[in-house]
Amino acid sequence: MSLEITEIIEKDDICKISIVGEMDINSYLIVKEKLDEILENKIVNIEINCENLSYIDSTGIGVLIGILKKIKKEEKQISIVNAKNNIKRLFNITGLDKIFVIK
Amino acid sequence: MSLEITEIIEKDDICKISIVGEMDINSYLIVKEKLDEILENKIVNIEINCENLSYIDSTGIGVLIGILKKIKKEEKQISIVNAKNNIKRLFNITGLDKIFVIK
Amino acid sequence: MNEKINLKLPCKPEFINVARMNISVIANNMKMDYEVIQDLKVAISEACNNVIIHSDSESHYEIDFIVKREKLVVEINDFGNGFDFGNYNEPDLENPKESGLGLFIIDSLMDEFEIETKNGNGTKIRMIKNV
Amino acid sequence: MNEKINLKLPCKPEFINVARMNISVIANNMKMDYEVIQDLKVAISEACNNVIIHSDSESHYEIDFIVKREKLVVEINDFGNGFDFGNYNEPDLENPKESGLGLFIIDSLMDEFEIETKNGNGTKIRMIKNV
Ligand SMILES: Nc1ncnc2c1ncn2[C@@H]1O[C@H](COP(=O)(O)OP(=O)(O)O)[C@@H](O)[C@H]1O
Ligand SMILES: Nc1ncnc2c1ncn2[C@@H]1O[C@H](COP(=O)(O)OP(=O)(O)O)[C@@H](O)[C@H]1O
Repeated sequence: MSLEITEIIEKDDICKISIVGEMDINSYLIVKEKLDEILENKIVNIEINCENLSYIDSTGIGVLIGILKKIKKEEKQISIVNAKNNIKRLFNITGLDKIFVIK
Repeated sequence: MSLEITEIIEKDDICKISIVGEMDINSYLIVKEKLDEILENKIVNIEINCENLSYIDSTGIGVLIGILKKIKKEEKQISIVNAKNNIKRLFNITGLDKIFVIK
Repeated sequence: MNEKINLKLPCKPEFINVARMNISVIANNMKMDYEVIQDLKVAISEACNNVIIHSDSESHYEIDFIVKREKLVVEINDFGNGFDFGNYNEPDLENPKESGLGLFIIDSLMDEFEIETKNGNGTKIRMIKNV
Repeated sequence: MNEKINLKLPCKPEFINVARMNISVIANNMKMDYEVIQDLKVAISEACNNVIIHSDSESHYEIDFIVKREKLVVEINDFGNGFDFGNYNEPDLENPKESGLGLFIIDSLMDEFEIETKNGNGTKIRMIKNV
């Protein structure tokens, strides 16, 4: 199984995307490129629906940190919604639960 | 995943069982022993519900052939119900579709 | 493309599902169909069952998965007894027996099938599925 | 019980899911919990990612899965550059960076973690999860 971005809703100053599948060394670029493309037009808040994200590791986390750096300057934030336990645990371990909004 | 026999209904001259999981070299004995036990009391027709049988190979097929030999003498039969395509294909290849009743 | 994955497994039944799972991910990566993957799982298991039941190998056997653009080649190598393939008989499908179906099933499910074996000198089963 | 499974994989990202699937079946056979299996998948991937990104290994790397009654030992061996572990710094979690989290994640998720590496002489990552 690979990765897909199944939904992108851009609205005012927030963009919501849903990531489905495994965000690993083979697939993280799909997300990076999509988010870079979104932020090219306008720096907005990013909300990521992780309901169907089954796997993420440091390659994926690296992408999210890079994106946060980009939008933080304009006081925007990244929210993580519906993440599974194992993914939440990874965010806790790496301290990302303190710099992302985990819902 | 392993194997389970989830249902056994004995009625008149038929016994219906449901096999769930993988019937392989690790688990075929579970089915063999259960069927031997059933036939110890009385030789009956056997109906196997394969709806949730995800895997079978020659170790499992061997069990079914052995059972058929036992009950054929008394003109009983084995019926296979709801088998998935890949399992049906295996029964066709090995000619079992001609000696079992495939429903 | 020509990539090789090699797996060494203990000669014990409880690890056969590891062989099955490997062929399943590898074939899935090659975008093979679900039904083909099911057949591959049966074929590899038949070969592994034989290693465990018949080969009398001491500890481990090896599986090579060779991924090519147009086919998947799987080789199961054991270092056990081998056998005399000259004495092998195809099963009589009119008179089914409890055993003797394994090699026949592999041959039926795969596109190509070869066996190299010598009494006392291990067995190599080679099976190929085209994409 | 002390069984060893050995897997040789090409140093290419598209085969990392094979490593993940192997640890997943093996840990599942050991009756480890779902959540633990998820952690094992991440840990092994971090080690494999590093082989592919940093080791500059030529063709293959090896993974040993050692199944014991009370623990699963996983060793990832590459034959690449190695590195100077004396220069390694743990990530500063207050100031997150895009990279540098891999080894830290392995260490956090596993019960034991060791690294043997020398500049120019390959790397062995050893991780242990207790049952
Ligand atoms: N790896 C092996 N090592 C030794 N003998 C083998 C091996 N594989 C197959 N054989 C021999 O070939 C015969 C036929 O195998 P097969 O068609 O799988 O049926 P079965 O295993 O049910 O006998 C076996 O009975 C065995 O004698
Ligand atoms: N197998 C390896 N071969 C060579 N260098 C490695 C290997 N594993 C780790 N390293 C070195 O250790 C560093 C830290 O690795 P890690 O914590 O996984 O973070 P990252 O991979 O994001 O840099 C890497 O940047 C690399 O220099």
